Amino acid sequence: MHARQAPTREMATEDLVTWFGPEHPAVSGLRLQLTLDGEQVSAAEIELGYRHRGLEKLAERGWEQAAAIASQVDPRAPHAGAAAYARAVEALAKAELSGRAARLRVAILELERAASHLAWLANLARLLEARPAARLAGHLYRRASTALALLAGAPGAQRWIVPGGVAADAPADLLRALSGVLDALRGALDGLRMDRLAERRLNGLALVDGGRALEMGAAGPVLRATGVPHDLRTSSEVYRALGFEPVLGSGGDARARYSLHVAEVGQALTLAQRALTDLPRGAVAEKVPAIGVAGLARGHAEGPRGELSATVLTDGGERPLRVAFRGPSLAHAGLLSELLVGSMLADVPLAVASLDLSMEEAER
Amino acid sequence: MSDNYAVLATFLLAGVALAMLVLALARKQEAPKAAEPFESGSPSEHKTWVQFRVRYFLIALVFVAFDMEMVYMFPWAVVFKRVGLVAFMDMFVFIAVLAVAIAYAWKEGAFEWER
Amino acid sequence: MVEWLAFVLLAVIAVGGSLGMLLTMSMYRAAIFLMASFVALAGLFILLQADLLAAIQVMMNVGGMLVMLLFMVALMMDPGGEMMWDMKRKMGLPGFSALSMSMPRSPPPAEAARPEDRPRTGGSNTDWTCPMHPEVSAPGPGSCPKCSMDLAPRAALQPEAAPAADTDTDTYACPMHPEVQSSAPGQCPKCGMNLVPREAAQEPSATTYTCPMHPDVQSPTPGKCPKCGMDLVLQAELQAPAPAATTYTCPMHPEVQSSTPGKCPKCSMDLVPQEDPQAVAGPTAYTCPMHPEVRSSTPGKCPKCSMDLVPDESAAPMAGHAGMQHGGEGGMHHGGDGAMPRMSPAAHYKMMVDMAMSTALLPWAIAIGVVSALLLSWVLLRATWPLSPTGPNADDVSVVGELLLSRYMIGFEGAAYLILAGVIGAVLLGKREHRR
Amino acid sequence: MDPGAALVGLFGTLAVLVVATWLAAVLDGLGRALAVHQPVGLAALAAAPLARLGRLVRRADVIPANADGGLLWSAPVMAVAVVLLLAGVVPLGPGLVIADLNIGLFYVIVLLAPFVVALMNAGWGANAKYGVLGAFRAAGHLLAYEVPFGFAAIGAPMAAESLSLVKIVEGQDRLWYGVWQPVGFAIYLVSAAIITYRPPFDLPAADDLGGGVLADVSGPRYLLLRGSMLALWVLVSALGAVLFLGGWLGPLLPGPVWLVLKTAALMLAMSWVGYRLPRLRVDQMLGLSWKVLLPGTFLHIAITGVVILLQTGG
Repeated sequence: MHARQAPTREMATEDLVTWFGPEHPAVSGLRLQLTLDGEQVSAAEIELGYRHRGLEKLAERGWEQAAAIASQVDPRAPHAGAAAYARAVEALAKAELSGRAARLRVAILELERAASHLAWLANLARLLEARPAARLAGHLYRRASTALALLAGAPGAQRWIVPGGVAADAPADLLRALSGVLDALRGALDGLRMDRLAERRLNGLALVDGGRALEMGAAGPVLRATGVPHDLRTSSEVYRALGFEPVLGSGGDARARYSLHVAEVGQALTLAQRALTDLPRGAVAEKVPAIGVAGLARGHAEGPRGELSATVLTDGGERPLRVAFRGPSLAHAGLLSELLVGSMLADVPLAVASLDLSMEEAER
Repeated sequence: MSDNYAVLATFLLAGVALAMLVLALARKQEAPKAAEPFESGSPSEHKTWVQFRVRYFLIALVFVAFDMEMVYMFPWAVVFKRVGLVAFMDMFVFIAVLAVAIAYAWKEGAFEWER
Repeated sequence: MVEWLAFVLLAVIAVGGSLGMLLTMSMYRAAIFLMASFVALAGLFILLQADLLAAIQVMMNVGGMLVMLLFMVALMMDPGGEMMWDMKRKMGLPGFSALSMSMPRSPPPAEAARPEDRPRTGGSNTDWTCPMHPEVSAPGPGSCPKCSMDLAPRAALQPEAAPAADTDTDTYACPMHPEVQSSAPGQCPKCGMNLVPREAAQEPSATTYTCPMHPDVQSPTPGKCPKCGMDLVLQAELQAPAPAATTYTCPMHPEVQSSTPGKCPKCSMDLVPQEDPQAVAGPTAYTCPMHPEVRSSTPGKCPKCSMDLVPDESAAPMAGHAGMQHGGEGGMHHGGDGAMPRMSPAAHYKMMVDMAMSTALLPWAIAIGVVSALLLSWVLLRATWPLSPTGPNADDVSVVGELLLSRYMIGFEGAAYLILAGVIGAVLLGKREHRR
Repeated sequence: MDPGAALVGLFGTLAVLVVATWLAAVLDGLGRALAVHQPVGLAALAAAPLARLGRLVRRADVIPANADGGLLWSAPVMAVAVVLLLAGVVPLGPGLVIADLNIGLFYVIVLLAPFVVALMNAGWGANAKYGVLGAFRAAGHLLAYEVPFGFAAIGAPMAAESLSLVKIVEGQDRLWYGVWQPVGFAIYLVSAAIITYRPPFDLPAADDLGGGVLADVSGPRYLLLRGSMLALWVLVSALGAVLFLGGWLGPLLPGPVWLVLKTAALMLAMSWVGYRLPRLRVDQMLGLSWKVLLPGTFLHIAITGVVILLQTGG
């Protein structure tokens, strides 16, 4: 009855352009400029610069600083950064790890991965308003963090992986704590599973095509959820000895990422448990001096969000000439501008969260 | 009956007065910076009151039709028991026609979100 | 007594609602006013003891108006009325603000201006005033004692129309009715506005008319815009020729003058060309009527809203208007011959109505006005006034129900078919509308 | 009714509404705690809304720059007025009703729509991106709830032969309508959750809009809007108890107590279920309403009609 007022020509409406982030309850650390046609996103631009700390420049002040800064590259995965840096220095000095130290590193990296994934699950479930699952994941995250703290100390003081090995041996009660977490996880798997309504929200959300993901330099769970078997750990002998097989998802959407994360939490905890049982004897660390060797070396670690690498260039002096870090988050953020087009505004926080961006790591 | 409405009118006036009183007594914000609308922490730059594309366009149209229908339903419901079968058959036809309307709108994708 | 009070209150709301709808700048407000008006009519129904009818009235109209609101927001330009309001303020049109949206608050005040920042312009143009409170007058910049807004030069708030050249003028025309032409100054026979001189170059044969809001609308004859219903205006008035630039000035600091292009020493903005103050007065910079921050030295389109840029004198020293016989506050109230002349009440009203949302809502406003008037007079002329409960508490609903199922069954069933037809029509129309 | 009684009724209603709003906040927290299996003490739950009230009262009322002040102002006024107008028709007990209208149920349905307009005004008037987006979502709510809500409620007047809420309660003295109209009851509860902005239908004030229509509302203005949303939840739940659970009817205890218990039970159920479900998108909500609830109400009316016919005929 009111439609008579409508002109018979096409309906020309205006787009609503809005900022989304950096201070948004759902998206923090990056700013999106969303162009909304109705409630549907028709263009998304990413703006960075809210988490830049100039870490790489700071790392040039000395080896001690560089080692400390390596564990600050991704604040949510300090040990992965430290491991990448340690491997770079070890490659410079051509040092070998003892079997015990290698196994201990596996344990801490896997425990860190489990904790990070659980935090991701809790966050995504919270955004989905799947409150029981969010609470469960949060609870498990706290338990995993406690176990992590047993090994490496309180968060913020986590310099445990050092060039040449690890800073201290694993405490005796770590294994018990770990199996406790694992048991709790087994009991909670049902609760972590998404109900049908939540699954419908995640289905097809932030769909990443495998080929495109490779092209853009994606890594970690984002890439593996598309079915691409890319995992640094497959090339590691220690991991192979522990029976590691990468978990793969299919579909590449947020739902695939969710189930991949759930599976990887279990896998990570099991790997950590295996790594800590029957530890080979030996020293946990050797002294690996960074001063006196010149050259360029690179070290990698598979962090919770994907491959983290550290590149060290030195002339053998008291401070590195250049330390560079690289992680997958920048590539993942780059995917966003394609992923968000066509999705509803209500799905934007979910889509952003499902990529598990660490803007600290992306901007360094 | 008008007694009832006189009381309700008192309620209406009281509600308006109460809300206005609370607003009048409220402490006013003086810092102009605080008056910037929330837009994720950035100053708002783009036009807000745009010609927004209302995507539930079709549903809105169908809604008006059904809103009208409700007007018929309530008097019918009140006398339903008294009139009996005739009223039932009457409403049956009524609802059947409406169901056709719903089915048609559904089939034509009026309830699907436009992509 | 109570009934009389209720009656007066409801009548005022009903009539005020339709008046508000007619005169508001905001599409959204217009719909809310419409709703208020209908709800007040429903109140009148209750006074007439027809509460079912009143409830139906409220339901249909709140729902229907809300849907109409959605459509208006989707279909009509400037649904919030910001642009219109801004235009009204720039033109210095007084009145009716209560029915329109409240004034936009200014952005947070910048640091207080130092005395040396005052433009060294003479005459009464140093009169600074508050955009909100025109009665505030100050000799220099500062903030308003009433609302703390930054004061602005009064002349900048009430810009004169583009003054035509002081020579070469041999025709005079009405600013609102370009078809009115005269060889001598005088008043427009249509709206009573003072005629303004027009350049000889703009012969009537060469003119085109365009809509101030829709520059793509072009017409060889005056009339209404097919898109928004506003009166078309001479395109030449919107697009004045670019002047020959001789000096450069800063858009922010008019006291900065330079003979060469460069940067402003105060704010490092690029200087913009400006005509010599002693030369013939003319447009010196172009600005968007909607976005005053948009400035250009040449005519063109606004990058923000694609409107045609209009000449803006506020950047130029006002004292330099050699063509003006009265250098003082021109504008609406004390208009000089060269400036935009004083508007007659009729012209003023016409402009208000043109700028308001009424063009879209006029049928609704008229309909509701007529209905209110009929209803009000019927209530007033009723024999049983003042109203008192009559007879037993009749159950209106069941009476309606009985009627529906007995005498008006055809209406009942017919309504269903009507709704079916409505749905089909809506879907067909909607599909056609929405396919882009 | 003489003016004195009307005033007593007004202030009584206001007092009851304030207490009920506080109780609604407590029940909201309780349902949430139950849904997420979070152990919370009742005392803490009861104190939280009061603490929040204290904070909101002290906070300044911020009006966004460039806002349409008139619309912003109208939002809380309309919301509070609607709540009071609705509170006036809910029958608390036999003879304990302020205004027993013979179009009672229809009156309630009609008055719910202005509440939607109030929220829309709050969002649009703020002239902020998220507020405007929230306003359009609020408009979607009207399109989603009104038709199923009205059709679900229609079973009661069919059986009671009146729209008067008092007569509807009295018609349930043998059997609650909710018992033999389960479809209508269920649809009523879902659409009641939509109109009262309960999770999972709290779209206009959703997180992804940073609070949506309430994002730029603060202090006492927020208190009025949020409080009337909670009060509306109480009233619509109470209406559900009146329509489907026999209102004040019940053994032993006095009538009003029964109504309060039934209302609280409905609210707790709505809160508990709502917090377990993920928030719907506007398109999902509208799809649910028009594809599931509306056909469901057709079924409900047909079944109710047949049952009534069999009852009166046999």
